[in-house]
Amino acid sequence: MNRLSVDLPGLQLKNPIMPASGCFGFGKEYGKLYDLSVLGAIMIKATTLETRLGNPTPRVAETSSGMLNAIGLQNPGLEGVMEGELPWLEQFDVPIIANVAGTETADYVEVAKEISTAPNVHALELNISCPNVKEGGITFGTDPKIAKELTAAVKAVSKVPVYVKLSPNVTDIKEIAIAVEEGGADGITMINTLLGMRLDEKTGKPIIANKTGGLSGPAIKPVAIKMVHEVSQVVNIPIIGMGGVTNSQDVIDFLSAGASAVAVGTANFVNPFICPTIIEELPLKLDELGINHISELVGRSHRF
Amino acid sequence: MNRLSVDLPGLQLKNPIMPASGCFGFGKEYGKLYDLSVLGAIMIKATTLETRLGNPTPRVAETSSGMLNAIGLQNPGLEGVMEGELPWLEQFDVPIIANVAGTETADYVEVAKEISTAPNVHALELNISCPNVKEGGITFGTDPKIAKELTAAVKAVSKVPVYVKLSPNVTDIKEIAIAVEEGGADGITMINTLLGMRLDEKTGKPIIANKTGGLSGPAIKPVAIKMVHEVSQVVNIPIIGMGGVTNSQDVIDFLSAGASAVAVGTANFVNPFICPTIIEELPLKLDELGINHISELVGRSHRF
Amino acid sequence: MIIQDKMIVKSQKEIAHNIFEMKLSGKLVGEITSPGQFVHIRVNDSYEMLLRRPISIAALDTAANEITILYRAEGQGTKSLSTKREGDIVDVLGPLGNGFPVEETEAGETAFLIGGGIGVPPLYELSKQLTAKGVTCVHILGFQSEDVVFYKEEFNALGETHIITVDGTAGSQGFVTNVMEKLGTDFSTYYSCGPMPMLNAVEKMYEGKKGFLSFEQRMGCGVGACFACVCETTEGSEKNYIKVCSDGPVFPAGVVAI
Amino acid sequence: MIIQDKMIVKSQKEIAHNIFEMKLSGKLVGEITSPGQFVHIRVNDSYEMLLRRPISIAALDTAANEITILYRAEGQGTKSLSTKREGDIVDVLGPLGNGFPVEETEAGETAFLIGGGIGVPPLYELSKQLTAKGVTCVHILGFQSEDVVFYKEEFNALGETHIITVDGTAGSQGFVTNVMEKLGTDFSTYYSCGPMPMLNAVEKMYEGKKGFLSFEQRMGCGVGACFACVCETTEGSEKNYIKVCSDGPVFPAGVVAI
Ligand SMILES: Cc1cc2nc3c(=O)[nH]c(=O)nc-3n(C[C@H](O)[C@H](O)[C@H](O)COP(=O)(O)OP(=O)(O)OC[C@H]3O[C@@H](n4cnc5c(N)ncnc54)[C@H](O)[C@@H]3O)c2cc1C
Ligand SMILES: Cc1cc2nc3c(=O)[nH]c(=O)nc-3n(C[C@H](O)[C@H](O)[C@H](O)COP(=O)(O)OP(=O)(O)OC[C@H]3O[C@@H](n4cnc5c(N)ncnc54)[C@H](O)[C@@H]3O)c2cc1C
Ligand SMILES: Cc1cc2nc3c(=O)[nH]c(=O)nc-3n(C[C@H](O)[C@H](O)[C@H](O)COP(=O)(O)O)c2cc1C
Ligand SMILES: Cc1cc2nc3c(=O)[nH]c(=O)nc-3n(C[C@H](O)[C@H](O)[C@H](O)COP(=O)(O)O)c2cc1C
Ligand code: FES
Ligand code: FES
Repeated sequence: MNRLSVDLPGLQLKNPIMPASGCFGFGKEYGKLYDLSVLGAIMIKATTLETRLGNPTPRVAETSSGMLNAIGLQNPGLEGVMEGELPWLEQFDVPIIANVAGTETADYVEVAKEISTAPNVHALELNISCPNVKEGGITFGTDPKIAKELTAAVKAVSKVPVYVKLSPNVTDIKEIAIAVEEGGADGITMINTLLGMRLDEKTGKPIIANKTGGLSGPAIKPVAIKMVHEVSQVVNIPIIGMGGVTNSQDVIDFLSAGASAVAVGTANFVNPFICPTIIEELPLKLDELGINHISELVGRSHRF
Repeated sequence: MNRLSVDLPGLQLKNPIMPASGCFGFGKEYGKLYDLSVLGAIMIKATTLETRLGNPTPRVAETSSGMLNAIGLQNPGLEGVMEGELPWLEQFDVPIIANVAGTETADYVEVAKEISTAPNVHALELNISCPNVKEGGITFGTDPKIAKELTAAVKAVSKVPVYVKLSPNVTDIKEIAIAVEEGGADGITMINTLLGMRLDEKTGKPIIANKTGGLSGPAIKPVAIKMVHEVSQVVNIPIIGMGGVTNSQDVIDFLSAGASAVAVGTANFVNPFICPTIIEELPLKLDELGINHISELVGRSHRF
Repeated sequence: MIIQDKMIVKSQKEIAHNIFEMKLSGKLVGEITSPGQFVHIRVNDSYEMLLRRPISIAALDTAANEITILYRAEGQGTKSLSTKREGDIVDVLGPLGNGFPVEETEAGETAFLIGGGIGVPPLYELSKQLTAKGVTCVHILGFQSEDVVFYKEEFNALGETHIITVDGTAGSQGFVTNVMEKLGTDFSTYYSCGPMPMLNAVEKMYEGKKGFLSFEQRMGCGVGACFACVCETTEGSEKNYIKVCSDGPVFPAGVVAI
Repeated sequence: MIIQDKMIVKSQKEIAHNIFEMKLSGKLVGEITSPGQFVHIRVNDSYEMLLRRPISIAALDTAANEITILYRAEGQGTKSLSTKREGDIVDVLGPLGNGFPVEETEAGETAFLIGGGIGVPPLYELSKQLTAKGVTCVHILGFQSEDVVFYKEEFNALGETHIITVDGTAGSQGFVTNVMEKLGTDFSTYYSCGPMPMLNAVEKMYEGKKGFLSFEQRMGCGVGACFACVCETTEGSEKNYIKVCSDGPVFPAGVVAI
């Protein structure tokens, strides 16, 4: 028996660990450092219909136990990803979750329709929560009605299950979660980054050219845990949790909060081997907790 | 000339530094450690109409570069504060900002009416953003209409200027800020804590008895800076900024973002002398930046 | 007076499994007024671990201007503290709280000191001060197992000492209450520090006797300003909530609702 | 190959005001392929400072299994790095990026190496390798003022070295471009590293000459995965954006839009 296996819509995962979208490119760089087949899955960088050059630099800044980024969805566009990135990933025994972004419903639909036909794309992650682009992105993620409609539109064309990635920058994330479930989402991924800003000490101007950026890393973990805890109690679809995971204990925490699997973002920059390290450590953690299978942990923060 | 003096509605501050509400009790404890007259002002612990015992313990938990608290507005009630706390503070040459909380409009109004008559209370801070009580508190802070009405009701009875304390746990804080300005607020204080949770490593249950708590400390500073930056551009009333201030550079950052004065919360627990230390360091910071008066820094992140 | 002191590490050693003894020197030492007071320690300079850790003063050497603390390196913070070496500087706030009242036991009388696990440390300085004044101290110290027993010799040197472990690997097997049953109640005062269930059992078993218990609670400020560390009081007590950090950590038996 | 190495600090010293020279040993040394590559350093174990710091490899001693880095302790992270002592362990990711092409200059030819401030370090290993192969190196090194001038002797030992400071407290007064004007363009290749305005001026002044420039950009991953460190390219270049960390940090003159 594989103590770490997780079955989710479209995804038979060897283990619940996957790099988060935008923190792992399309796998090529980290693929030089270790065998990507050890991963549960890979969430690739957001793909838009056309090539995107993203925001001006500086695009990152450090904050206490966190970082800000405003990459702005730079990516080679649907065609570039279908032809230049996904085929290379086929050599690995790992399901791909394609992060889909756009500025209007039609974009999302077109990208989703196409990219869900790629043989190794086992699920989509609908990015309605990117804080770093002027149009689309986060606006889809703050209005429950729009979020629901977009989910339904994408569901209608996708050949694979659809997960929706939620933004924490809302008054009530439960409302959005329920809306996307009603829209037909097969799962939820959460959380995307919080909005933040850092100023240059001398000039007082924002360091990031885009002014605001998305806050990620350990600083946001308590916010993410709280949101996974509450959302997992109001929806019946599984959650892939993320936000500040840096070690195997953090993974246990997200599962306890109610996530079924966990994505690792910023921590890849701190330690490029963090995903395989966590995967190795997890069985030891299960031993310590006297637990057979990792799924037993899911939601224990609010069960019984 | 006092290079640090700040004039705000109701408040002639020697300097822009004041302890944040809930992190300084009613001054007695820190008053044993240093002369409270050095402070710009003091924001006292939330006062409610009746005595409150607050939440069960544990009430605090540590997170990466932050902490969670769920004190639950424990306080001796209006009478207790008027008789037992405020008179003692009169010995110091320091204006008091009274943090007012309640479960319904009538409570707020009654507390505001009374407490604003205390001779050393120079301003009220309307707490519509406490995340740690079941009723009232944060619900007033997430709906612009309710926030505006409450502000107006309190304004109508208060003998001193009214500042409204905003919650960061909203989709659009600008909306709330504009609403309280329309309601007659003389100023804004921001931000209160973000909602968060930490789980016990062994049991997987929330450490804090109240389950969720308010996240404060350096971890939230980028979120606070971003919000002060945006709110200061849409209202014409001054802002007292806070969230993660631990040193004099952080103060410069909040002023640059658009705050006119700055409150220090969690950092008092890390270093009980932090407020006087920052006050001493500020003139040196001004020298470094080649600036005469601290007010020149206000809003430089978005000016010219 | 409470001061914030940059204390110098005089020594640090692991005296049992994950149990460290650290000696610190600084002017804070001169401010200590009673055994059972504690210090609030910043474990390192990083803001990653923001909160201070409360640790009891286990021994006081005014002549050498030194205190000893005994702590278990368990979580992140105490583990970081355990990496400090001789000569390092530690940011310490203290002394905090009100300790055990030595004056409540007269010379010639007998006091029972009951400690559990990492609650044992403050009893050491207490016993030193009681015995110095002529009180006969009987120590009843409970631990999980042999590898985490500490200061057995030190307590032995001060008076009768009973060690009891949950797994029986050191001393007798069982809980402190097993020893207490055997020893009877022929004493004037008891003093206790340890986990809540132990304090509860001790208080029950010694009902009617004069006793003082030291409590733990998660803390923010450590000085009484944040209301993090409250305990509920028993009915009829004048306050509803008391603060462990500034009203305690030591309270007379019967005050705290346990 | 890029590896994550726990390197040992062999020495650390302040060689000019806030400028530190650190020698590190570890198996990463064996992976370095060209001067101008850099390493990505975790300045300490705390997550408070989450991001690694990119620092150029200033010298390589394969026999001793050592690299030298030269850095300015300016912000939080580099200040923390400067507190490391001999024997400490540092988490280093590298070698990263593509360095200066030594093969672009033939033995007997002359190369101009132009560095500004904290851009000077990678030129040192470059000069060592060029002179070893028989290239004549001329060094033009600009600094703010005398107190931050470093490695003057070391460069002198390798070839003609011109120091110029903004305030004239060391060498001549002015900018590297003042020296460049005087020296003319009688060289085969130029190599440069320094602040953007300097690179800009150098590229303009040497238009038409073969040159290689090393760029800086704020980084996330350091390995090409996060798209943080991009630079815009000049028109006509096949890519629109290139990554400093993995495509650079060294690019031929004319590629990056500055
Ligand atoms: C008055 C008092 C005296 C104490 N004396 C001693 C002593 O002499 N020796 C000793 O080993 N321990 C003592 N403790 C317990 C000690 O404070 C905790 O074990 C320690 O704070 C845990 O920190 P950590 O870094 O290991 O754990 P972490 O889990 O990293 O701590 C995270 C946060 O929770 C708090 N926390 C975790 N466990 C406890 C706890 N049991 N009690 C209070 N706060 C906790 C920490 O202070 C910190 O704020 C005392 C506690 C109190 C209240
Ligand atoms: C390829 C490359 C090679 C470099 N080589 C050297 C060298 O040999 N010696 C040297 O002293 N410096 C070098 N630098 C610059 C060095 O990386 C920064 O000075 C350093 O990262 C600043 O960190 P800090 O902790 O002092 O500042 P902080 O302000 O604490 O840094 C906060 C964040 O901003 C980033 N950052 C701040 N300034 C810069 C900058 N100028 N460039 C890139 N990132 C920055 C930091 O890496 C960190 O992520 C190099 C930069 C690059 C990109
Ligand atoms: C540099 C960077 C780029 C990101 N790009 C994307 C993206 O393209 N699409 C997306 O859905 N999320 C993106 N994210 C968000 C992460 O996937 C993740 O939700 C967030 O960073 C929280 O996790 P962490 O704290 O582990 O990083 C990005 C995050 C970072 C730091
Ligand atoms: C222990 C604690 C208690 C608090 N109590 C109150 C309160 O009673 N009223 C209030 O408006 N804010 C309260 N706050 C919020 C702070 O005033 C402040 O807005 C917040 O902590 C952010 O600032 P900081 O990061 O500097 O702590 C409390 C915060 C803490 C940590
Ligand atoms: S810890 Fe703050 S009141 Fe006790
Ligand atoms: S730093 Fe991540 S791509 Fe260059």
